[in-house]
Amino acid sequence: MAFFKRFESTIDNGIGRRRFGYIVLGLIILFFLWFPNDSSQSNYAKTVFISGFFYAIMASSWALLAGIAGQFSFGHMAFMGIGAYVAGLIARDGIVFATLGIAISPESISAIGAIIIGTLIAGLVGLVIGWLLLRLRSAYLALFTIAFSELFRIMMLTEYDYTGGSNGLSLRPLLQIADVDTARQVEYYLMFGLLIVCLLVMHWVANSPIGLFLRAMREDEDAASALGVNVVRYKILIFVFTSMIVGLAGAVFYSDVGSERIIPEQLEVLQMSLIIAYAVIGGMESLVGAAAGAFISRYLLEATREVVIALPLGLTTSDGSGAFVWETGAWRYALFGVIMVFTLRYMRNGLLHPIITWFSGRDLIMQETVSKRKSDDDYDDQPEAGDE
Amino acid sequence: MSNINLAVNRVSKRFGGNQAVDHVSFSVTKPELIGMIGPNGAGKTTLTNVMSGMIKPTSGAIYLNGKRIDGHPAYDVTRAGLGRTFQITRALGRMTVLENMMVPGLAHRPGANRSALEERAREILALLTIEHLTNEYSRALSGGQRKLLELGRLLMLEPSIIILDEPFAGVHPRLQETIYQYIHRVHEDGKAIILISHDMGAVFELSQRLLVLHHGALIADGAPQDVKSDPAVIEAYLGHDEED
Amino acid sequence: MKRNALFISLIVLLAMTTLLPVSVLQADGHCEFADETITIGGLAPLSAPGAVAGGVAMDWAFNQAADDINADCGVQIDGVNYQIDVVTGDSEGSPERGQAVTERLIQEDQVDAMVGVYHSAVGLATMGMLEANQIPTVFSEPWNDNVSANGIREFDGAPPRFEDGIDHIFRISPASSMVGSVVVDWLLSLGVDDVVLIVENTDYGQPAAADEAARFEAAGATVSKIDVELGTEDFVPILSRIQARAEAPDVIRILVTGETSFNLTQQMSELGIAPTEDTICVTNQFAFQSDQYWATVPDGNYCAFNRVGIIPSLFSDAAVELNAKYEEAWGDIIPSFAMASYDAVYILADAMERAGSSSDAAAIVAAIEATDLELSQGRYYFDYGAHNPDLPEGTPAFMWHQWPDPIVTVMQYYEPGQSGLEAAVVYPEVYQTHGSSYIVPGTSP
Amino acid sequence: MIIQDTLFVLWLLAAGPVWAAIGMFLLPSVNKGSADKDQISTTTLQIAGVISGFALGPLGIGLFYFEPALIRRTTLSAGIVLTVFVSSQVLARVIDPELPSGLWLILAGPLWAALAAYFLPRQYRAVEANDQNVLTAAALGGFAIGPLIFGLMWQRTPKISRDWMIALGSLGAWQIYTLFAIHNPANPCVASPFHVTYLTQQTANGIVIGAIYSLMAVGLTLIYSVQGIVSFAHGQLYMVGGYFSFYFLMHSSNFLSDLTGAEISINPILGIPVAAVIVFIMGALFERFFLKPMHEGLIERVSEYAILITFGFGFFIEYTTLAIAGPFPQRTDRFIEIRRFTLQRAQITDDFAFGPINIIGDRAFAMVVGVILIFALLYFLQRTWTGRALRATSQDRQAAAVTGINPTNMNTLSFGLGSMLAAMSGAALIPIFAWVPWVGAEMVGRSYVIVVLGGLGSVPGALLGGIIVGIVEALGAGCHPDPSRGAAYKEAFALVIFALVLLLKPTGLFGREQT
Repeated sequence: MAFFKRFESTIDNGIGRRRFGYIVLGLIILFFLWFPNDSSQSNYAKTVFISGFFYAIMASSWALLAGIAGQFSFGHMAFMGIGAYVAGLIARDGIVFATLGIAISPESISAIGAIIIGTLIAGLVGLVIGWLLLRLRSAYLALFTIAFSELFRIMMLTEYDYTGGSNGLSLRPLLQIADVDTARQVEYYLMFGLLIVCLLVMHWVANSPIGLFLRAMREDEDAASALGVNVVRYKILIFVFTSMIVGLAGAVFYSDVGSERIIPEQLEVLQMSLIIAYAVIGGMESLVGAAAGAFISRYLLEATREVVIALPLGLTTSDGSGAFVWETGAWRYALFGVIMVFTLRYMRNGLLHPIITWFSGRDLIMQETVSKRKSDDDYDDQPEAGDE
Repeated sequence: MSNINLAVNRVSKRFGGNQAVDHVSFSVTKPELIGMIGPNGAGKTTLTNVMSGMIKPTSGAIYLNGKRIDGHPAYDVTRAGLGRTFQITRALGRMTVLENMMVPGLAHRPGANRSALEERAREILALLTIEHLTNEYSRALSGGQRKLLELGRLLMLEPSIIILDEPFAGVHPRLQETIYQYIHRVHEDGKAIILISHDMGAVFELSQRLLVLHHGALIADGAPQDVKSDPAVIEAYLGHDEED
Repeated sequence: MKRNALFISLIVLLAMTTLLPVSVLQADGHCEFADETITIGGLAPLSAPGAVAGGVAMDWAFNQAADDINADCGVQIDGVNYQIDVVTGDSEGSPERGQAVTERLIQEDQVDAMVGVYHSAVGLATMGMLEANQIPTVFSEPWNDNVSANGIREFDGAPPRFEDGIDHIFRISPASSMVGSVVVDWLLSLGVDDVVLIVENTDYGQPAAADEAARFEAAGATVSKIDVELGTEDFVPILSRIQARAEAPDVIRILVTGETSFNLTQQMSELGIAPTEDTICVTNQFAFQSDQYWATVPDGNYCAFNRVGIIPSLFSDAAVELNAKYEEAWGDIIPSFAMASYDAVYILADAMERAGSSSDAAAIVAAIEATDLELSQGRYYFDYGAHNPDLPEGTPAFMWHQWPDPIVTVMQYYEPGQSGLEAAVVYPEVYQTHGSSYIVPGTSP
Repeated sequence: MIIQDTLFVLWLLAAGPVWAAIGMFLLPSVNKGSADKDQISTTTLQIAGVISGFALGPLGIGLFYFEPALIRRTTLSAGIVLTVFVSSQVLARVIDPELPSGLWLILAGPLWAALAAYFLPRQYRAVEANDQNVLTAAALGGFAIGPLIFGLMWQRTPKISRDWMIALGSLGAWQIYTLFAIHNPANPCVASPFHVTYLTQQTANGIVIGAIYSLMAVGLTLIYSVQGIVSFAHGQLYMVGGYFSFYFLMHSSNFLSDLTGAEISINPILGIPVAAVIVFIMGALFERFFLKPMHEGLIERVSEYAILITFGFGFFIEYTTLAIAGPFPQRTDRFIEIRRFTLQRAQITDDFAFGPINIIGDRAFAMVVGVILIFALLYFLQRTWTGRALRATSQDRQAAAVTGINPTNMNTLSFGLGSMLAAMSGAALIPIFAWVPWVGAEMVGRSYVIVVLGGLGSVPGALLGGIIVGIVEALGAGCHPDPSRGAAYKEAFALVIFALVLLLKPTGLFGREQT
């Protein structure tokens, strides 16, 4: 109790808490760095973490695009797919511009080269799509991006002569390490590093003037424009930027780092909806929150495949064991839907938001200002309702 | 700001069958305090929207300091030196008051030193008597405080012409006083102000020149006393149920 | 308020993380079991986008086999009874997930052997890992030729598995070339020369269509291929296109799975395109599940379909018993891949008994190669493997570690609502049940 | 059982001369009361009544009845379609296949479309001309006649009316069709002299399925018109409507069979009201608990919240259904015991024959059900107090509230009704398609296309949009140059239209201008 009291007093100011928050964050990063060295962990656990990192990148970049910039896109998976497919096609077929007389043989393109080109093309498509989307808002934008990603998926599936169809497309392996354990170790650090780098870059963008402008546009595009924010430039910019991030993540992940081939099923609306659900549950407006949401949600979806309900002591089930085993099947997705709906309704900023807010000390500042405002509360005019 | 040159040339805007703005022409060439009045639906807000680049005119042209601005996006217009507020305030709700101030600050001067800008923002907030709300989310502000915040944001832009759309509507009298002071101060800084308001008293008290819109057309443009006695204006106001 | 929200979210998160999976073993009455169990990994699509209906049937079959083996005192090795336990992992139909889950089964569940998979893409993607970890595996449903051919032939950059000594992977489902050849031979024997193939856009449909088209064209028939996307509901436009041809095609062959194929078949018969006197309707093994088939294709009488696996008239007692259990559980006839999945577990258990070990992969592989076992689908054996490594000239590479005898037949309904068990076998002639190699619509055999 | 030539009899009943007469007298009378500025002359109305009644019977008359503005456009489009079709056919037989496509790419085509779309609006602004619709017209015109339109619009900067766009658009369509006819002579859409039967068949396919699609889309558009949100749970509500019907029919027929000892089957049409009631309640409850706070100002960023919350709702419904009903395909009995309606082949001249045309019986029935329900809804919206209140709310919430309408109840009602329409189309389609828990995904994608095409918030727009999408899909799959890929791209055709509409005219055919 005494310890708790002392603890509470040290964290009772914003700076202390923030410091404490950095320590916790550091510990989490240290845990991830140490994790693959734990000899008791199997390669499978690392594989799960690797795909967790991948989805964390997807969810956090979607949070940047939708939560911070307010561009409600369902095309995120498609951009990921563009990165991966372009990288794969280029490494397989090379680049040929017959009319310009350019022909680069596939052998002369390294895996890294293919990934870079894939990333650039994803950014380029992001540029075009971002430009097309300038006139569209909210529901229209969501619908258009759904159409775009469905078209892309159908094309990848139908033009199987080029894309491999539902057999998927193998990318050139990024790493050539024979030993499975070492390879997994390296893949783990590679993907984790990519996640950290992406988070840092996105964090930097979100906290730069650009992030400020994006949030202003999210709140009210017309008002932001009237305040001199070049809404066209930043809207396109954020599409290009997030497309490149997910294009890169896709190209790397499918270059035999997390998976050895990309299949069109990965681009289905369901997969996209899972990303959105991760981000919503973790917190749409926080990059770290969305990343953690993806990581935790995936873990939970995995862990709740089978739910064991232990019976009180002395009771047994008909087969003599002390617990019921419930194969959750589709129920766990149904539950996931419920969590998503309730999160949206009652904890708009995600389940992790209170924790993040607490560490940031933001609520203390709020309390102060609220009390200040109350003190000179002699105005009878009421806050206006939503500006929407 | 010494050079002010706004020219509105036969600007029209149609919505479907409704002629919202009908060949309006006027110009502003010196730091004047201009009132714009007209009955409800006279096209005041539409004209403001057209001038500030929020909507494109159907025809006509607008020049600001020699540069064609009609049809240009709002941010271009803003950067060319024309700032505006909104009739229904548009505070950026889930951003703090300081962040609200920083948006135009950084947009206007991309390379500026952030802390210097913040300093300036705090000064302006102090001037507007809302410095105690600096770290508050602007959605939590009262209507009047939001009006003040909008005015503050304009100062960060340093525009040469300011359009104030109903700055007094629904504002507590004490804050109205602050807004009065603000208008005088800005005007003394050498900026032109176009003031749109239903509050005839305020408009007549403040303005040096009046523009009267009726059914989208500009029916009078002159000194308040002259306009008051203009038969067309009287007709416009008396011939219809005047609101407010 | 804020603090409450914080605690609530913490509690929710904590409560959710504590629901960790724990596996539960069943104790049984009449046999003495050793403490250790033999764990076999299963791989099946149990959630979307995989073919869930197929996956749950396979999962059921794995567990049923384990239960039946355990009821018979499990696997006897050196006089000790070991319980057998199948842990099924969800591949979700995706190669990436399939790989990850396989790795989990190998490393965390420490499986001694594997059974599965439904989707060929998953099978192909997991082969390298199974091989690297030396897990004896019996695949019971992937059809892609390369699943077995890769044992001795390079595929998609992967070297032959047999190259470094032992190939651990076996298959008891047919290679798609084996299926295609039976249907094509049947149709050619009926004299068709104008064929329409309607093919799903997947790793099942496309290779199967390519194979069948090549066979038809080699015999001089004209083939037109129509791709469809899985999940399409309305086929009327494309069927009208077929109907607008000057001559009705001789046969429409449907290489589409699941509810998509049911929609297609039903609309085809509603429009009067096939089956008719001019046009033969040939759909696929899914039609054998007659309850589902008639529920969704009420007009599908006289459609023929290829049946993989033992024909009902040859059902052994074991097969009849298994089918009864399946019908009790799912209310429909057992699909062949569930039978094969059931048998796959038995093959592994038998091999372990003969090898005298549940962990010596080399011995188990040798024992599987020497399998000679009568199960629900018939007698299992493998012609080519380390015991007989040289395939004679003309034998296709996919015969490697491949059960050569999956019975592939063509069956045909001739009464509406008929049970799949009673449908007529029309081809090959040795299995014919009604003395006719095609029942013309409107007649009965 | 196949009833020969019932289609002909059916047509006589559902359309044909009787309805033409009805249309001739009915249409002019209904327009009298409307305050439409573009008054349409009685003669035009009579002609429209005759043609629409003759061709589409009550469907056509109803459409014009509720949306008289359509008459001019429809007549114009019909004329254009015929001209395009005939002239392309003629040209295709005259012109050397190698020549035109290269020439077309130089003289017109996408390059000119892009150039014109970029430069012309700037030119219009530079000369202070009225630049309404210029972007669209420039793109269409550049595509169709390249430098010609470029020069004309650059020099003269004419005011662009709707007729301009229709003319330019149809010119482009004509060129594409002609090129298509020249390059793909074996295609059933162009092969054999005026391959009318095939095109009629495909158009009929499109209309039948399109009218069914409309029913679902109408629900979506209704919700949008009142609440301003797009329901992303619509596909799942459609799916679950089918399942409610299925389980109701199964259990009640089992119950009755047990009771009487005889095998009793119930017509699936009875499942429609059951599904409607259950899903109406579901939708209304969801609205009360999760959407109502949105209108009370408790939620920020309303439109995003609406997308996500309905999306989560749909996610929940889909997986709950999967857990309960399982992944196995289901289907109910059919509506009518007629497999298909056939219009027999008629030899008109020695080398020209018409028919046969086939329409699947149950589908035709479902179409009739769908159309009846849509018109019932239109009647409800236009002629009953509650319906008018709904419309009033959709037009102006504040004004509606002042006149004593409770907008909160109207929101709940609209979401309930919209969900109900989805469920009804589900219940109307489960006798036609094999039903699985993920069946909503494809259908709802199409509904989005339809409502955007028709204009979000417009009920007649959804009806027309559904039919257009149905026809486009049918003709797309039926005429795609590569017969093997046509069906695989079926869904894609609608998506392309969707993208084009969103980019060129986001308000769709009947949508309200956003201000």
